[in-house]
Amino acid sequence: MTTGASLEELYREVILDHFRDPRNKGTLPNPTGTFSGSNPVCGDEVTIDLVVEEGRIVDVAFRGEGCSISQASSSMLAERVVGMPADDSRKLAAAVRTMLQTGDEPVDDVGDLDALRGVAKFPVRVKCALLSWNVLEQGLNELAPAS
Amino acid sequence: MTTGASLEELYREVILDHFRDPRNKGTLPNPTGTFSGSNPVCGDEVTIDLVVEEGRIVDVAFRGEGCSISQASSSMLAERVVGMPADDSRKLAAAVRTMLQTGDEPVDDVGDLDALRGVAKFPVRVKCALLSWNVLEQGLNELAPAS
Amino acid sequence: MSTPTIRGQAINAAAVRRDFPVLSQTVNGRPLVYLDNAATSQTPRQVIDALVRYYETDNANVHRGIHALSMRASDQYERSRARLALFIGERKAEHVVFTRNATEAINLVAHAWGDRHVGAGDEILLTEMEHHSNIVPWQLLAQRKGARLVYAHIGSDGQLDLDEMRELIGPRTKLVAITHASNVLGTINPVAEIAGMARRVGAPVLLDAAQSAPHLAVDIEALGCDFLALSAHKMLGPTGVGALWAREERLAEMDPFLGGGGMIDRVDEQMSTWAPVPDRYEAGTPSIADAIAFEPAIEYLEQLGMDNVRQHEIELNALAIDRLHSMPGVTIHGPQSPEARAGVVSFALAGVHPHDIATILDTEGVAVRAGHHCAQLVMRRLGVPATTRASFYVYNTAHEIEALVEGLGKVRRVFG
Amino acid sequence: MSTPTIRGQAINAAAVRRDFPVLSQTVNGRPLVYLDNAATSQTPRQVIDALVRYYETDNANVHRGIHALSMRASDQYERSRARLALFIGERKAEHVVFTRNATEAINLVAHAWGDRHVGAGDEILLTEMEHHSNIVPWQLLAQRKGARLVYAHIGSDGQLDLDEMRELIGPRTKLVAITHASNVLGTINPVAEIAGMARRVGAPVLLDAAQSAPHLAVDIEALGCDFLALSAHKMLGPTGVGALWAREERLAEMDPFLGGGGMIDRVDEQMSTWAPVPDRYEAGTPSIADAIAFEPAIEYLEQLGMDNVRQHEIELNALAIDRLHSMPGVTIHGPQSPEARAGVVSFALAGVHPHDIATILDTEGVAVRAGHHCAQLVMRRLGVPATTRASFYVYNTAHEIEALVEGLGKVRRVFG
Ligand SMILES: Cc1ncc(COP(=O)(O)O)c(C=O)c1O
Ligand SMILES: Cc1ncc(COP(=O)(O)O)c(C=O)c1O
Repeated sequence: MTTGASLEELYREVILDHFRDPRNKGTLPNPTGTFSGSNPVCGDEVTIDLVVEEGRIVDVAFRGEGCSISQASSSMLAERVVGMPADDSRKLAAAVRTMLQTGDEPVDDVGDLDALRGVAKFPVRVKCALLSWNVLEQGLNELAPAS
Repeated sequence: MTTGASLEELYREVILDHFRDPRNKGTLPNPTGTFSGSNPVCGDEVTIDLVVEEGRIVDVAFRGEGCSISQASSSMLAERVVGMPADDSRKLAAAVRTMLQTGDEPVDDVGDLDALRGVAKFPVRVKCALLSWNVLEQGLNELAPAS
Repeated sequence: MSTPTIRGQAINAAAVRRDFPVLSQTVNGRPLVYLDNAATSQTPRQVIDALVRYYETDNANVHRGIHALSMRASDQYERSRARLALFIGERKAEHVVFTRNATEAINLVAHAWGDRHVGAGDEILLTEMEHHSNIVPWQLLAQRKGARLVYAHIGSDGQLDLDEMRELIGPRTKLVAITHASNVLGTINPVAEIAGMARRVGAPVLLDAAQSAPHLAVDIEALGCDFLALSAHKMLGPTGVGALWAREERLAEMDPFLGGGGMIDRVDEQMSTWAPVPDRYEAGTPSIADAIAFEPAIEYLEQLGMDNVRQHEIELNALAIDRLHSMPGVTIHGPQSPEARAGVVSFALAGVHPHDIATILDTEGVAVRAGHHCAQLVMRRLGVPATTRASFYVYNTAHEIEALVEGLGKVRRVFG
Repeated sequence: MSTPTIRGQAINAAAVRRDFPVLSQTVNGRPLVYLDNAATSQTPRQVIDALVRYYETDNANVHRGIHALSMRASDQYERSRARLALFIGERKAEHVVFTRNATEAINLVAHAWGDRHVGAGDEILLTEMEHHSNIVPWQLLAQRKGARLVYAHIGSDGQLDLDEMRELIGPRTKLVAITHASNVLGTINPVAEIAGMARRVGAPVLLDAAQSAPHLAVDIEALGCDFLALSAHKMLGPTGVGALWAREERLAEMDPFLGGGGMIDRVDEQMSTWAPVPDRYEAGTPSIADAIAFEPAIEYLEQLGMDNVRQHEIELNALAIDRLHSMPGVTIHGPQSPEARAGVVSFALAGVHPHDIATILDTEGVAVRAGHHCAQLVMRRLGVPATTRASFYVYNTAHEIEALVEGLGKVRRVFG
């Protein structure tokens, strides 16, 4: 933790809410693809089922093991990208990554995901928040190569 | 060097004399045994030919490569032990070793070899002086096991 | 905060703390409470001073120099080796090889002894509670040689089962490699009994003493092991140096491992001959300063007395176990008795991931470790992805355990 | 003593000396004249301070910790890695692996790359001027695999013969392992040319930069090598840390070497998967403090400027060669031009063994090295059992070369 960062910036109410009550947690019956990733150092794991049709994310579910930040980040991701064109969700992932790494207010509107911004003040936890976004990007690269 | 030790204690005249004009240097025609040793760290090498008859050292020659101390020590050894009963030369070797390691005046009379005593003040050079004595002992252990 | 009491007769931790400059800092505005000793211990002034003294007065390469600095450096380096040997009950200093850490010591045995003595179909017996550093080197050896790893299980009490051990040690067992103390569960293993079983089948025992040498009296004769690995940085010493001790007979049946300056006798174009031990296993310029500064660390532990160190940690264990048990939702992993474990307490807090616990404790200045602790097999046995671990040492106090407990109260409030 | 002059514009050695506490001592009543820099360099205040700061404020295990100290230690450890990478012209820090020393770096390549790529009948090309640390690892590899070592010869001018090199590099050559600068002769080898030859047969080049990285600008792209090994303790850094740099393609074709904590991804009972580089090659707790304190050493050299360091040593070489040549009975080994060598001058004094020279110089406070310098093949090529070596660095002065020459006068008087 950078001195001066407070716990409230990390554990925003919306994060704790997603952690306690994750959205889209589980598996999908007929995913177009299933993608996994892990942080070997801390043991976080996440698996994402994606249904992609005509360049659009039609459905998402995630499951995995990890801390509140990685779980909440996955849940917020799942809630947010359903129905999004793949290209837009790629842009969103890039914006979230920049926000997590810099702590700056994102140029693009990221909505609720702004709640993750406080993680930037806890550098060692940034990879927890990033994990599901990395997995998403990897999945999209396979299922819906950038147009 | 231990502070306070002077070069004169190391390079006694008798040592420099043996170094410049080594006794019994060379090879023997029909040695009972030939024994070698080296100090890997500094590269000194010595080989000793021994003729041992009825538990007595009848003839000795040495050759090798090394610093003034190892050469002089070998030369003094060769000069001294010719004609000596093996057991006596073993005792002498032990006395020289103790002298070199402690710097104390030897209990047994070691004669000229007392000139090596100053080496004790230069711990890193002690092994130079000891090399030929180790080789002698090893040779005697093979040729004339202690009675 | 009510003042907790422990008998505190074994070690005067308040006095000890004055020797550790790092402990007087604040972290996030709170006094640092360092409870991550199983990862690395803190460094007393005496060790830091030895490092400074070395670099300010004696810095030189060892063994090969005739000049004053090189002689001083060599003498101190060898003195440290002799001191360490005595610390574990060995009189012959040359049976101790300096390595970077316990991990390298274990890898050294896997190559120098293992490659010669382990073959296809042979078994190497490990336990599920090994640190990765006492697993992976044997996996790599087994892969090179077509051997197989066999694991003794951890019982629900966090202990090995000696009956199972007896069954697992058989004619195919070529080596038994076990930890003296678990870095997750704290469990202290009955090494002498296991070594006795191994001896009956002629299998040497490698003891991973990374978590025991810092915390309890270790005596190679009483333990009956053949190899012993440890790290200075876990026992008040500097990073960068550890050691392998090996029994004379075992040293005689080992091949060279790392090649280079200092470990040779004569070098020819196609092959070389080797220097005697320990030089044979110390290729290249060693961690001279670190090895020299390891000596005052050993001296520090000797002056405290290893029995007192042990007693102090038992007292801290007892207090920690008692206080943690009083919190709702806490599960303590491993043996429940304070005497059955080294100064290590891993626990779970229902509904909160260890990383969240560690982050919140850090905001309170309390340093604990959260993760798999390089012991994934233990995590799988416990059925958890990670644990939170508090680990103690000579400078830890009852107050610090209260700080831990208070910090956990805050965790509860955040996640309540 | 007449005041010797060197241009001395490259480096203000008198000012530099003030940063090196060790240099202000007397030895045997005389000011220390430290001319054993090829064995190990001295340590500036900045490096010592970094060690102290680490142990007094940040000491913690790296990578695996969430708490403040562990984060600080990890950040500094990785910052040092990145700095070192840039120092040798690499932008990707993860291509640099911290080892104990150059020797371990070479052994790492011999196992992790060599065991996979070198087979029966293959050749490894070395030169006669290699340090044992760049010979013995290849002997052990050749023995494991049935390969053969081939040696390029040292000419009477102390140089390699590029025509011979061209002939020796052929389809069987699987690796070329050469030193950038000889630790005995000072010879600086034409690495880029040799790497060009090796590239034509697809053989990677391992560069032993132990004696070059401290003394001249090293740029991996200009050199065209595939692996590079160095030691911190020879370049103003602490003992206990060195590095291997490897090209990305080579890293991709290497197997794990030392196994243990920190280098894994997932551990199962029989086999594991590996962490990405550089962690894959850093098993166990690294030399954290030493690696962190390596950074200010690099910074110190960067501030002096490696071209200035080089120029300063050429000036000292020129003076030393000139003054030694003026003494009867002195033979200087290796290239005679001051520009053709790193700051190393090995010589012989007729009728006096190098050990006697070193002992007598020591009584005058002058520290030189006498012996085979871990280069027995060079000794055999020169036809001597040992040499006396004076080696220079940034803090050495023209006065100190006078002290060496005066000391040799005393040697002459003792053995006159
Ligand atoms: C040319 C050369 N290579 C390798 C080494 C080995 O360095 P270290 O002992 O630091 O591993 C040395 C040091 O003496 C050297 O001079
Ligand atoms: C039981 C055990 N073995 C081995 C090790 C490895 O020690 P090091 O990283 O110092 O090599 C550790 C340290 O974490 C340990 O706890």
